Amino acid sequence: MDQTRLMAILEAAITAADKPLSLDRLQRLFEDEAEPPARPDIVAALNAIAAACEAPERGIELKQVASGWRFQVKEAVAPAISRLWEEKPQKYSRALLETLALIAYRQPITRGDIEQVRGVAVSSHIIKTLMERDWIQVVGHREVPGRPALYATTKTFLDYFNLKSLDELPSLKALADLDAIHPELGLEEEKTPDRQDAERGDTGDEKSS
Amino acid sequence: MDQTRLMAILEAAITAADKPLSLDRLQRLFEDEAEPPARPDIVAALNAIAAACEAPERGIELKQVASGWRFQVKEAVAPAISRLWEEKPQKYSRALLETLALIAYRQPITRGDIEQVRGVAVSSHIIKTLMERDWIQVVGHREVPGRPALYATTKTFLDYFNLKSLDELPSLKALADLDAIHPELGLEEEKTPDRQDAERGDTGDEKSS
Amino acid sequence: MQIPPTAQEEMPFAIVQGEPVSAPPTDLYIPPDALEVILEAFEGPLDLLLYLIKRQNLDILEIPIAEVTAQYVEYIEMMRALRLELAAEYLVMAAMLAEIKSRMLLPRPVEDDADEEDPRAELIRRLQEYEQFKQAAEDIDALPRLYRDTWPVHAETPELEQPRIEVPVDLKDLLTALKAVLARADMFTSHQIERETLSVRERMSAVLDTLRQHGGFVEFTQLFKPEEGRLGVVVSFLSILELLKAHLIDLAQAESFAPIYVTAAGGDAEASGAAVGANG
Repeated sequence: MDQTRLMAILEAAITAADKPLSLDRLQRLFEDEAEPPARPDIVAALNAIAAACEAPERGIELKQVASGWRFQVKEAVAPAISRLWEEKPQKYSRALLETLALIAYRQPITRGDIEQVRGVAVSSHIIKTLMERDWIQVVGHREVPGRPALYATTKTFLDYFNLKSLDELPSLKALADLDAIHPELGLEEEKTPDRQDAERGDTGDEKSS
Repeated sequence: MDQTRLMAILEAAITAADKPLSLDRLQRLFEDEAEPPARPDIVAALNAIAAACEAPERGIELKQVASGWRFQVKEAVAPAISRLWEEKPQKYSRALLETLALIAYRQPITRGDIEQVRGVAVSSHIIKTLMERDWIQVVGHREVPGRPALYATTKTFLDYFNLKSLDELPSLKALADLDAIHPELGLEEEKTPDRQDAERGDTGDEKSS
Repeated sequence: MQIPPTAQEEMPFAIVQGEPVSAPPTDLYIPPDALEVILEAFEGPLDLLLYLIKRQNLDILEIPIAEVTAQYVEYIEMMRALRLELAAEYLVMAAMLAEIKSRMLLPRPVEDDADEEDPRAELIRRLQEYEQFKQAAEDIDALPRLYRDTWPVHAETPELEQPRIEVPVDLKDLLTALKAVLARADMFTSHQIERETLSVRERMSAVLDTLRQHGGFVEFTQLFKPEEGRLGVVVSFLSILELLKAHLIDLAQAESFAPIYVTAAGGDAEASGAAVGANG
């Protein structure tokens, strides 16, 4: 199969699908072909499509998010077409966003952990909203009395926020090195950023090549 | 507004909308612009987009339908992506296999006959599936109230199971001996579902080869 | 709800009677309306504390505990005076601040210096951590988001013939199914099945199929294929007898020695039956 036809099929498939399509899924489109394209051919064709979308007269772009490839409206054009929709995009409360941030950066995390950092109770409503949006999920329970649920973010969350993996989350603001400034404070506790890095290293497995 | 940007906005709007967009609707996108494009400009931009889609590496085309403009998959590419909506073949239920077996061995047979032997109703879905598969056909009607259809197997059925004629179906006596001959097959009915699961797991992926 | 200042004082943190309030008066007199707005905007005691510290352009690392505590307590008192719903966490924080303040006042024995933490350390750590995630929440909010900054796009698909899903079936599966169903029903005994050879059953289906294809009306002899030989003819004949017995077909003959017609029983054959003129 030549790249021209490969590009046409990929473009058609990705726009026609109602979800992002993974490379595996795309490859399976060609299962019955006499000469199915190899994975690198598909990736090359995807890149060619993405490059073609960069032309200024194009209004959409090919984007890789956590669960695969999708076409989406270019950000530069978004304001111009936002009036297509009557409803204003939903605004999320700070409480919800802070809870979401803690789950995203510190996953897996219990509600108690979140409350400890935020200093206030996390309302059930927020957890419910995040679950209903399929942004977070329960991935286990901590084996302590009460067996609190451990929350983690989902692929839907990454897709929604245009991310390929947790690696792409904005890095946490570095904490001031207390020891250097105030050695007398004696804050030898482990530093949060390091722990974050280690944790996130595990989850960020879908790096683009 | 130059045509380049106009094209980008139109492409984004039409692909992002969930319905075809009329020219009126498209024009209203530019209401707030300092220099809104005139209707002929919009039409010209739409034509330019449509022309760009004609390139062989493009898989979608801009099409004017009754209620407006929309992008759709090119006919030439559609068959290649139809697999997107293809569900993985599910294994057939035991109810379906039993129905098929009864039709094969007791044809011509009515649904009522099958239900009498199986002791449960035969769903229309099963009959429909078997008809679609072209394994069974209606060969007549029994002259009793309701004139129920009489089902029989087809040539396709024989071909699929590599039989020259129904004579070649194993006799029920052979069936009785099946366990004795192949105890390792585990043909006891309780184990059937497991075995089928295992087999299906294999066959489901065989297609790719 | 007003969004509280993100970094410094530049942003108004409240609008009171149409006027932006960029900082509460330093004497801590705050109009009750404004206070309510402010409080609603705080996400908790840490958020309020952070605000009090930032408002004075101070670094978290250098909290003037006495001053901050005094301000914090004043806020709390005002909230209570206004009978605003006050989360218990605010009171806990007030107590914690008071404790830190009192510990700061105590002289620290020199020899214990290594072990004794600065009483502010835990508070600083929590404030820093909270600030970190407060920022992270803003960062996440700023990420380009579906249905706000971008939209997934979609193209229609022309009507497609859905590929038929061909589920593989093994003959063994079929046999197993049959065995199972027979085990549940003794309607069929194996000797019955063996007596009725399948070829007769098959031919019964074939006869009905032929009838159907010919509009429910076919000449008797057409159902026989001499090339099948004697056995074939016998099988066809048996199947016709079986079908007759089951009232699935009728035979019709206009007069003696006239051709015999086979018709589908009942409705299907009405037209053809009339054409023949009589029913046998």
